[in-house]
Amino acid sequence: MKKDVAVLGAGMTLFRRRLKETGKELSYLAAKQAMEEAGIQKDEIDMVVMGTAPDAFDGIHMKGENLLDGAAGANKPYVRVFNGGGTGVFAPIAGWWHVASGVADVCLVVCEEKMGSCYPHPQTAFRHIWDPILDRPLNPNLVWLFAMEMNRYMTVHNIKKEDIARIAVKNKRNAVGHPCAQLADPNITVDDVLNSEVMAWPVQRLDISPPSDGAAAIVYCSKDVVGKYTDDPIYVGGVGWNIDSTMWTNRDLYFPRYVALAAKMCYKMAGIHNPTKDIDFAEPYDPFDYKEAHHTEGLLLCKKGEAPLLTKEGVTARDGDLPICPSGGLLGVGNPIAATMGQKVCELYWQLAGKAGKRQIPGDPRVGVGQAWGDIMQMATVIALRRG
Amino acid sequence: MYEACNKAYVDAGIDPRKDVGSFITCAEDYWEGFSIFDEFVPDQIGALLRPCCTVCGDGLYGLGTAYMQIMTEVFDVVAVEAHSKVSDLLTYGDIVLHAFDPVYEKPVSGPVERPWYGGSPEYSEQDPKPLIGATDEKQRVHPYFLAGLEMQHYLKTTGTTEEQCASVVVKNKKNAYANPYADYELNIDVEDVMKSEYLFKPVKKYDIAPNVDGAICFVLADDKTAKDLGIEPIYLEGFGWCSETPWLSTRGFDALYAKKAARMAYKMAGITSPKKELDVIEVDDRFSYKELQHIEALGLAKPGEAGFMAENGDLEIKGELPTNPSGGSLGVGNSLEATGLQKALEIVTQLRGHAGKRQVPEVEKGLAQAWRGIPSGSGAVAVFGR
Amino acid sequence: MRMAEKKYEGYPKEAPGTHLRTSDIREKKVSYTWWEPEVQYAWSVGHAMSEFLKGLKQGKILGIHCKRCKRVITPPRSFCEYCYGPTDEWIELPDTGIIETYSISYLDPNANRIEEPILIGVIDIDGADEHHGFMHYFGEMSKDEIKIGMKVKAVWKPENEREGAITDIKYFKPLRGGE
Amino acid sequence: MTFGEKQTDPTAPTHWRGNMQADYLYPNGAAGDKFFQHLKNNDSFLACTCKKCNKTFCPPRLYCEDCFEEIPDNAWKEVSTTGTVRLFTIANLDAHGEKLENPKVMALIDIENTDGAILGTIDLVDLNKDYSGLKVRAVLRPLGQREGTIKDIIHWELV
Repeated sequence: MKKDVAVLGAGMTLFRRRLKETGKELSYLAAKQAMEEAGIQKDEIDMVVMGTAPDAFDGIHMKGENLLDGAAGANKPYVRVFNGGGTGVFAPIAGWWHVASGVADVCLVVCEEKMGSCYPHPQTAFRHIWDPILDRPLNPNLVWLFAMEMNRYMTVHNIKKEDIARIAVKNKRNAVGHPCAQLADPNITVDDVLNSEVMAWPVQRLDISPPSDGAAAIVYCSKDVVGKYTDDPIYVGGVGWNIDSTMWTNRDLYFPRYVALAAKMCYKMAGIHNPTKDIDFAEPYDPFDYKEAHHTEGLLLCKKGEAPLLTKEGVTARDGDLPICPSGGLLGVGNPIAATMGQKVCELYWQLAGKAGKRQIPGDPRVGVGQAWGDIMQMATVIALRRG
Repeated sequence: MYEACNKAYVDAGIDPRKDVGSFITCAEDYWEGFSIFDEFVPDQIGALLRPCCTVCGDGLYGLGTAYMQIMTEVFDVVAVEAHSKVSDLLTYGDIVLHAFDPVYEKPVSGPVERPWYGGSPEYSEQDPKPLIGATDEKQRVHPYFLAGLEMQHYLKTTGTTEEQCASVVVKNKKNAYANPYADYELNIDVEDVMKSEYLFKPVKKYDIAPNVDGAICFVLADDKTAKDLGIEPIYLEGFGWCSETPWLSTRGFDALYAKKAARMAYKMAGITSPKKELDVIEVDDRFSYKELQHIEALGLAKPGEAGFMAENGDLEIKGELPTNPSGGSLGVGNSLEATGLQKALEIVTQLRGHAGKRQVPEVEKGLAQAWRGIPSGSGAVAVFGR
Repeated sequence: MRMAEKKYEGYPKEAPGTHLRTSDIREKKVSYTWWEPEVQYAWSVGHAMSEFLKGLKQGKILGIHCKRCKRVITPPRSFCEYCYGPTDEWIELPDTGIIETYSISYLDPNANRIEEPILIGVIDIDGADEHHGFMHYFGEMSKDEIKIGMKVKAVWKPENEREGAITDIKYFKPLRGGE
Repeated sequence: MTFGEKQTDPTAPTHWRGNMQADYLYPNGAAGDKFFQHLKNNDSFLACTCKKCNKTFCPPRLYCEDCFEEIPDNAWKEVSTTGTVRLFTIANLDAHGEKLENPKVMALIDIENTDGAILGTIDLVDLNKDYSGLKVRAVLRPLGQREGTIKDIIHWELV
């Protein structure tokens, strides 16, 4: 790439089912926090990138336009990018190309989601993500989609439900140290997950991350000016993104090949030749517990079908060999679609900078990978951050 | 979309499945009717299992994004697509209204309950729905009222007349005759426009660009790749984009977004006196006054001057500053997020000398400008050169 | 006026935001604005889907062939997403297939809890390429019987009730020996 | 023509009806809630001033959009419900493209002693009148019937 991109600061708001603040105000609270950590003012920001997922949640058409003043975008070049659930990592990728191309020196990335506006339940808006001709007449519920993918994954690899439930337990316990967390629970057990209400088998209530309101933000700058702000910068090592066919019923769902392709693109850019060795910790997207396993495999961090075993053996614990979702992930902290940048990218930064407080992973992590996944099980976005 | 993209790939002589590094679509969910439109993009633009994304902005934002992606030196070739399928929308007005601020603006337009199809859903006693003091309003005002407000402001502050705006309509609809892609060519005179009814005074029926369907695809490449492909390339020399505050409450209504975007684009393209250096321009004209307002914002005329230029024929194809030779949105139609690409396409066609009857003689540099439409205060500018 | 006064150890230093409970809304402790947008569409279905729906009305499942990739695709489309060329030949497929994956749902479409579960899944249609099919309901089988790889057959609505929609098939039933 | 064939059967389905309907409940926001709770019980508006930019927002904000500084509680004040018409238009169409039964005067009203403006309708419709610069006053719902939304302003009347 042309110019190295450094992360200067990050911020995020509380994640809850419904927050009092408007989308603009949430964006402001997250952006301001990131700017304070980075030590910059609004007039130092050259450009702003907004990442926010479906308009149908906030209930505002062209909601990027509506949110822009809260993201410090007033009277600035401002653009919104979007690819469903993948936005949480895609917006920071877009921010990366603003700086890496040399067009901007300092770029603010804000992600916001307000799922609570959709009344009575965001499920109403999720209904409109399906194909209108083939799927919507069957009145599908979003959970079905993931239940079907989970079932395929479990059946092909012959994985036990309890091995997957362990992931939910790990993440909800990890989230205990996170001030924004919605569903942290220090005492949760595998039995709690297995005995929770069956929504759409094999998906049970505690396998799912909750819909939330929230926002997150990060500040980037180019290597040329980084000396002005910090002596110990964290850099973006590589980025990758990839999309599969709209026709989700035309492919085998047991392995996310698009995640693997995005990961390869990212690793190539970051000079990661041996992912299992070179990567110190990861934040794969975990809206459902099986998704963490699915994506760990997609990120080439283990062999196909082996990810649940890693958790069983304690490898993915915060003090394990390969900590996964040390933030608590979506399962523990909450799932405000795009604003999950807070767990998937901000967390990488805080961990690498040694600022994660109670959630800090031991040792001396140098490379972390974050990933998000979106659209109708077809989009993968991957980012790698490194220290020094 | 497939047709437009295929044409672009054939024109560039490339195979999208092998040669294109990254794909960009410019779209908004509510224009399409899907909660996550990005899902429905990859197959038809050839992006299966490739880097592909959606930029929620006008097509020119897509070009800017492609430019940045190429400048990172990660990609050689990037495809940008934008489209409009506005004819699928049964409730266009209400969808545009849905973009207004929910707390301070939307409810002013009329009843908060669903006005047309099938009434409101039933909610239980506990639910918050039954608000006290419901109103007896039945209709919501069409969101284009905002153009009425802004045109009023433009006419007052610059002294431009409604007749001058009408001459823009006449010119653009006439230019559209020479454009095979245009849908709204019309042979009318200023008097016809002036006699058309006031819809949002002072905006008249003919002042508004009617909606149209279409898809446009651009292929951008770095210099070396383009030369290897053996094409005489048109260069994207500069671009800029900017957003104003979304609050009507504090907005200035003088196209500040276009001024700032132009400044950025001129700087990048090394343009110091735009009036002399630009040979042909395409500016956003979804309302007739917008063309004049944007010409002034781009620094090509002083405030109040553009109206006289329109009246004197300076903006015609053979005039001093040929503006919207394609027919603009008034002549071609308002193609939502594809508007910017339609304008960029015209500039590229002009620079290549392929514009046929509407060709502007001796063009070296051209500019395309787009606005994101009501109610936004965002827009982008791109400068092209041979 | 910022909500969070509390400072945390490590980052994020604070977690700003004010949690609203459903009761805060019901009891009108907080002010809010209600809005019901009117968002209606009539999407053009395109050529391939139009033929497919016409086929369903006639009680047929149609597929389409891509000669470059040697692939039979259903639901059909006008172009092949793998080679980006146009697809060529229409093929009538049998209305049988195997269960690619399924779910047993205790949620109805509006996220209400239900007693009798809905069986839903993806059917890999016979005659089309591997893993090519669509989503549909299953019937005439119990939740204990259903499994991946099971052979199933479409149960159609009577001809006069069919309207050219995916719901012209009522559900897929197990294809037992002899049928 | 890019495709090998096109639909020529006029009886084949060409369009599919559907919607993206959902209902929305927007919390008025941290600043908005304060503004509307005040309006519920008083016949005045609240405004707030950014000390750095010396700009007074009405409707009030949590932060200043120009300098991005937070606006503290002590920078809030009460202002009267009067203002002048900055911009106006006479709207004749409803959102469905049909004629409005009664044309509406939509106006952006600069609130007195602030730099902000509120969108509203003016009760008197005179097709030939130039409303700009005229003084107007908000007509509010009676106390006790206010619900804490912008609908509490019924319309604006000329003073």
